[in-house]
Amino acid sequence: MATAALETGERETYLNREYGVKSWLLTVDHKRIALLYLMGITFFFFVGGFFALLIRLELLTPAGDLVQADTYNKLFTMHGQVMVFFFLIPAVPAVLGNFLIPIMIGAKDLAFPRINLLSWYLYIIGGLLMVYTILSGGVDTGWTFYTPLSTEFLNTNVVSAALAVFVSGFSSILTGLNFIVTIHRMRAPGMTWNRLPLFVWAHYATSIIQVLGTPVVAIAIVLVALERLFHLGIFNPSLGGDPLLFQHLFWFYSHPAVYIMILPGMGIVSEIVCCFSRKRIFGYKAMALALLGIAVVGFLVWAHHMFVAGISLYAALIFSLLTYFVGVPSAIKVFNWTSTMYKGSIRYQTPMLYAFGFIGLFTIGGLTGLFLACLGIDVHVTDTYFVVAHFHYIMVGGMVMAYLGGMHFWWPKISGKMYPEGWGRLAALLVFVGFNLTFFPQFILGYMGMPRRYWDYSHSPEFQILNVLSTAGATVLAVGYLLPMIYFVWSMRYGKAAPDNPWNAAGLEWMIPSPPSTFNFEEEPVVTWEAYNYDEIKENEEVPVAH
Amino acid sequence: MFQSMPLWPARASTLANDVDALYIFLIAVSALMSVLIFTTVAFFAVRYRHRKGQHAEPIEGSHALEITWSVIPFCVFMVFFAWGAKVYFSERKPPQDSAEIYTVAKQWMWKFEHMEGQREINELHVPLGRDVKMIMTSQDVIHSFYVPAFRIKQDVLPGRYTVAWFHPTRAGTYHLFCAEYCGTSHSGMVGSVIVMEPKDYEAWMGGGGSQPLSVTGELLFNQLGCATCHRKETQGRGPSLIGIYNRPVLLEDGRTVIADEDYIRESILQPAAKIVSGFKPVMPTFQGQISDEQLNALIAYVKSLSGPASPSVGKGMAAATAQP
Amino acid sequence: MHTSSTATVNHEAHDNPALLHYFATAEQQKDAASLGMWIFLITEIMFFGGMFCAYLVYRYWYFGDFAAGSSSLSLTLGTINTIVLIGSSLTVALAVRCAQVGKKKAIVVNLILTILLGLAFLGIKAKEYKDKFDEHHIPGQASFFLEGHIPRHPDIPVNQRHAQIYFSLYFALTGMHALHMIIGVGLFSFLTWKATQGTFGPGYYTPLENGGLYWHFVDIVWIYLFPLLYLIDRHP
Amino acid sequence: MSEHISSVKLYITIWIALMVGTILTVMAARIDLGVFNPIVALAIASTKAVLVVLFFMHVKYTHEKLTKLVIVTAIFFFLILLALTMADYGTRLWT
Repeated sequence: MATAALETGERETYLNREYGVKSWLLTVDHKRIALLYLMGITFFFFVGGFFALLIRLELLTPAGDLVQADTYNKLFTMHGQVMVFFFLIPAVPAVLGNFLIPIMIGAKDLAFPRINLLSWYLYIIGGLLMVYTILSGGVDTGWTFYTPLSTEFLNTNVVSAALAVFVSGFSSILTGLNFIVTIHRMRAPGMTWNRLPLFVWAHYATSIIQVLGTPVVAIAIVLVALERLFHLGIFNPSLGGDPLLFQHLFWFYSHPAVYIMILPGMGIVSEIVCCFSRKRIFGYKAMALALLGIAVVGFLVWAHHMFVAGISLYAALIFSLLTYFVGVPSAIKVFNWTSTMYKGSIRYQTPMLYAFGFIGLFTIGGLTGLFLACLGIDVHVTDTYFVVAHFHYIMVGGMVMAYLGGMHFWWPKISGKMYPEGWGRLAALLVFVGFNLTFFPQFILGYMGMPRRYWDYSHSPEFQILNVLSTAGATVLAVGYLLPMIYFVWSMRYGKAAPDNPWNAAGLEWMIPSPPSTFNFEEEPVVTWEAYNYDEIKENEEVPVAH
Repeated sequence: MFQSMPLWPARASTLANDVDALYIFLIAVSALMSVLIFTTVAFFAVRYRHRKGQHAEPIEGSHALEITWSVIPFCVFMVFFAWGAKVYFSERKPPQDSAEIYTVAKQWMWKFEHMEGQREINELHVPLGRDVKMIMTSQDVIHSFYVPAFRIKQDVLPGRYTVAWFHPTRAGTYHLFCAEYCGTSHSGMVGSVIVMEPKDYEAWMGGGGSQPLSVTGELLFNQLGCATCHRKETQGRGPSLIGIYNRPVLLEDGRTVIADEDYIRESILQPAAKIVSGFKPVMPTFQGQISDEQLNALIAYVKSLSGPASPSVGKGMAAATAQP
Repeated sequence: MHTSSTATVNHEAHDNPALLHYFATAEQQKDAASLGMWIFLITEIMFFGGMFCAYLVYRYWYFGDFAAGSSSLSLTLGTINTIVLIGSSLTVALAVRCAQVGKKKAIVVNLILTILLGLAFLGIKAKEYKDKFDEHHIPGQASFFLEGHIPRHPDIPVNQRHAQIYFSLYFALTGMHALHMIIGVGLFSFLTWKATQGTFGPGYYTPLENGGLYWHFVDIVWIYLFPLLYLIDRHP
Repeated sequence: MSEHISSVKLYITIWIALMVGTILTVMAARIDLGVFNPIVALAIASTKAVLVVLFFMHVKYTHEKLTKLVIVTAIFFFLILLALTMADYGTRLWT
């Protein structure tokens, strides 16, 4: 069978093997599916980002003057739903995980390539439902769908939004299932559990959460939809139902969902820090165990979102205590990344800059998480901008930094082209500065008492200065995010051809051509080395950098 | 510029001092930890930057270090937990003789009823130096009673009561926010808490010619015909309500419950839900027939039948308003 | 750049059409499919788990009304349905066994029996739903009314609000279960068609086995739903 | 390695056991056992479920420890959901 590439005489890769829309939409190649996801995810990132900018612009002045109150409520609701369910949760696993996991473990594909494609279609169907929700007037439940507001009191598109979340949840479950089976069943000979890159361990832990947690939020959301459609009364207080039960079921997933977002990021950072320090990861086993520990203990802490919601005093004590348990493995990770750099040979390529940013911002995000776990403080700062700042430090400061770092690190492998290093460093700097300017003032705002989801704060003009700083930061952040988008696209056409291993990195993905061929490996690899064997890789003095 | 940009909300309750002390402690520890991590990262990044001819040293890791930096943070975290729990306990447990104010939240306003009968909307007047307990319920969705200057926040739920309390320590006007997103005008569901010197408060109190809440409740109690069965002296068809508040009640199915506000509320709205031992479920339901405010008045009346009347905000001051 | 040393991995001759190219052996492929199915089933456990959690909370709060609601269900139809579903689990297990031993005709017979039993279950369920409609036991409707009293407390009438919560859970739980049954019947129709083509035999019966796992799981859900919904406080 | 093939007799035996369990649970529900009613009902249901899992779903004969681990994990997290939720509902009335 002559392939498209052979006719033109190029080396055959997964990109040029076949051309045409059909060859993409019906592909079962995990690398092509990863790129399909990349398109969807980038689209939703900018949709959600656009909503965020409008929110920030509205808050520039205390009065509600840019948009109407209802519109504002829809903006933050859809910002949350789009970002959480259509960007943060799928981004790293479905793009980088999809692309890299089979290669990293020496497999030709995921265990269920067709289910992988099905996941993407479900994601797109969920995404289209979300777009329909937005275009047909939006939804203003808050991303949390709290009852009875969502069930009894709103007449916006709650059901289609719920359906969008439900369908995308299915996609997430199938991705997790695929990863677990792949990691268990498809490892190449010699690729033992102790030799897996931490990126793979991170996705394994993430997949466990996806598989165990997502169904619970799915049923909670379905019950909300059933209450609206058929007037079932499971959370309805006027029938004696308890709205807090919805919150329990919602947070049983949605707290661990934070770890779905951050664990893959931790995996990326481990890869990058090792590569650019030319070192093995410090404390490999502790790092792998910490990932699993976070995934498991992360399931025991959900009600810390409900300390003022009216739960029992004693339940609050238990959940506060358990929340501190999850702090320990997170601390271990930060200390180990830092120690990995000790006596290394550190270079400051763009991915490493993002990794530095991740470590710093994740530290702040994690430490402020300890404030929220602390019962006495949480009462004051929950549902204020303190919480908003905290989770943006984890999700945007942590996860998005890691995602961008990973995109830069593996872009040469994915596209076969180098991105412009100078622009990359500039963008990393802009993102870091813009991020801190946007979100650090919000910690102070929160402690001063500014509640979240407020459209109008004309009663409290003292909040304005910090809001202005935050909005200013958001514009810098927006530029920082647009830049990579532009130069990645630019590099696909004009970028310097990437060598197979531009960073001299360890790992199976760097031993195959850039971009890889459709089946990744000519022959099944046999692994005889530990992960991050940088001491065995001869260091290239000339690191190729495209300008 | 910095005068208009405070980093701290006013500190106007006893709890605010406790919370701020804990907050400062957390900030100090976190700042120490972040400075430690950031300087180490920065130092390593510079000290071990790539130089020609120099190679990284292979290091596997260290169990001793892993254990150290697990155990030390854990111990610090336990201090956070214990201190936070202590503050939370005092936040959640109102003192015995707190003055009580009934609160009904609805989209998008706050309604307050003092024991003396004064009613307010979006404004709450309280005297300096008294423990004040808010007994709160919602008519529609979940709201949250948040006064940053007091460092208290408590969600207000439909269908049940939740409680918050504070002890104001500084006169002034403070923000009251709804902190749980509740629909279109969520950000308009704001008000003020006005903490007054006791004598100003008295003057304010004297201004309204209303009757105490429990008296309103008593009138309603007679008007609705409750008194025909729930008699004061003799046993009627319904159990006597004298002295039941906050006491255990033996139920027909053998369980024992405490007759708190939630129980009294449920017994009025869904009388058959918890039948008192020895009685028949003959009471009609009042669900949908009385408002939350009327319900509060009835509860205030029932509570007033239990020994010393529920303390009012004005009580304990020079010329306290007369209690029935 | 160092390359991996290549080893000759024992690739099975590609004479097995069901073996996909990215698996090294048929056994690896079968194990992967089986593990995938089991992981899918644990997501199902958590899916129903959320509803069981709600059930537990409200049964604890409103026990009497739950008992009254439970007593209004037809114990006879519920029991018959349990027996029907257990019977279908047996035929599924036998169908898989027939594939293992290569009795291709008997596979089809057992699968058709399974589908018939599944349809019988759904038919009886539909009858029960219709009865609930006729008796005005539909939560959220203005006409909702559950007559009677709390079992063994003849003078305590049913709380109509709390009874609606019971029926909300009843319809949510049995409705989700019935939806799974409908999907199961569809799945088994497909498997029957495949079986008539002679697809399944001792060498290859993974889809049949995984379909069976699904069916058994749905059966297990019912095994719990039956006592939890039909048998609350049934004694005199 | 070949899969374990159970005999038809075993399947019929399990089926009979499940039927007996169904009848037992209906009978047990009609006797007043006090707090033990739900416990007995759940015990019988769980026994039936275990029989189905072990024999109909072949978990007893699987060479794969992982399957058992997967099942135990699911039950563990399901119980976490119930236990920690009830930690709230069970203690709300404590003072």
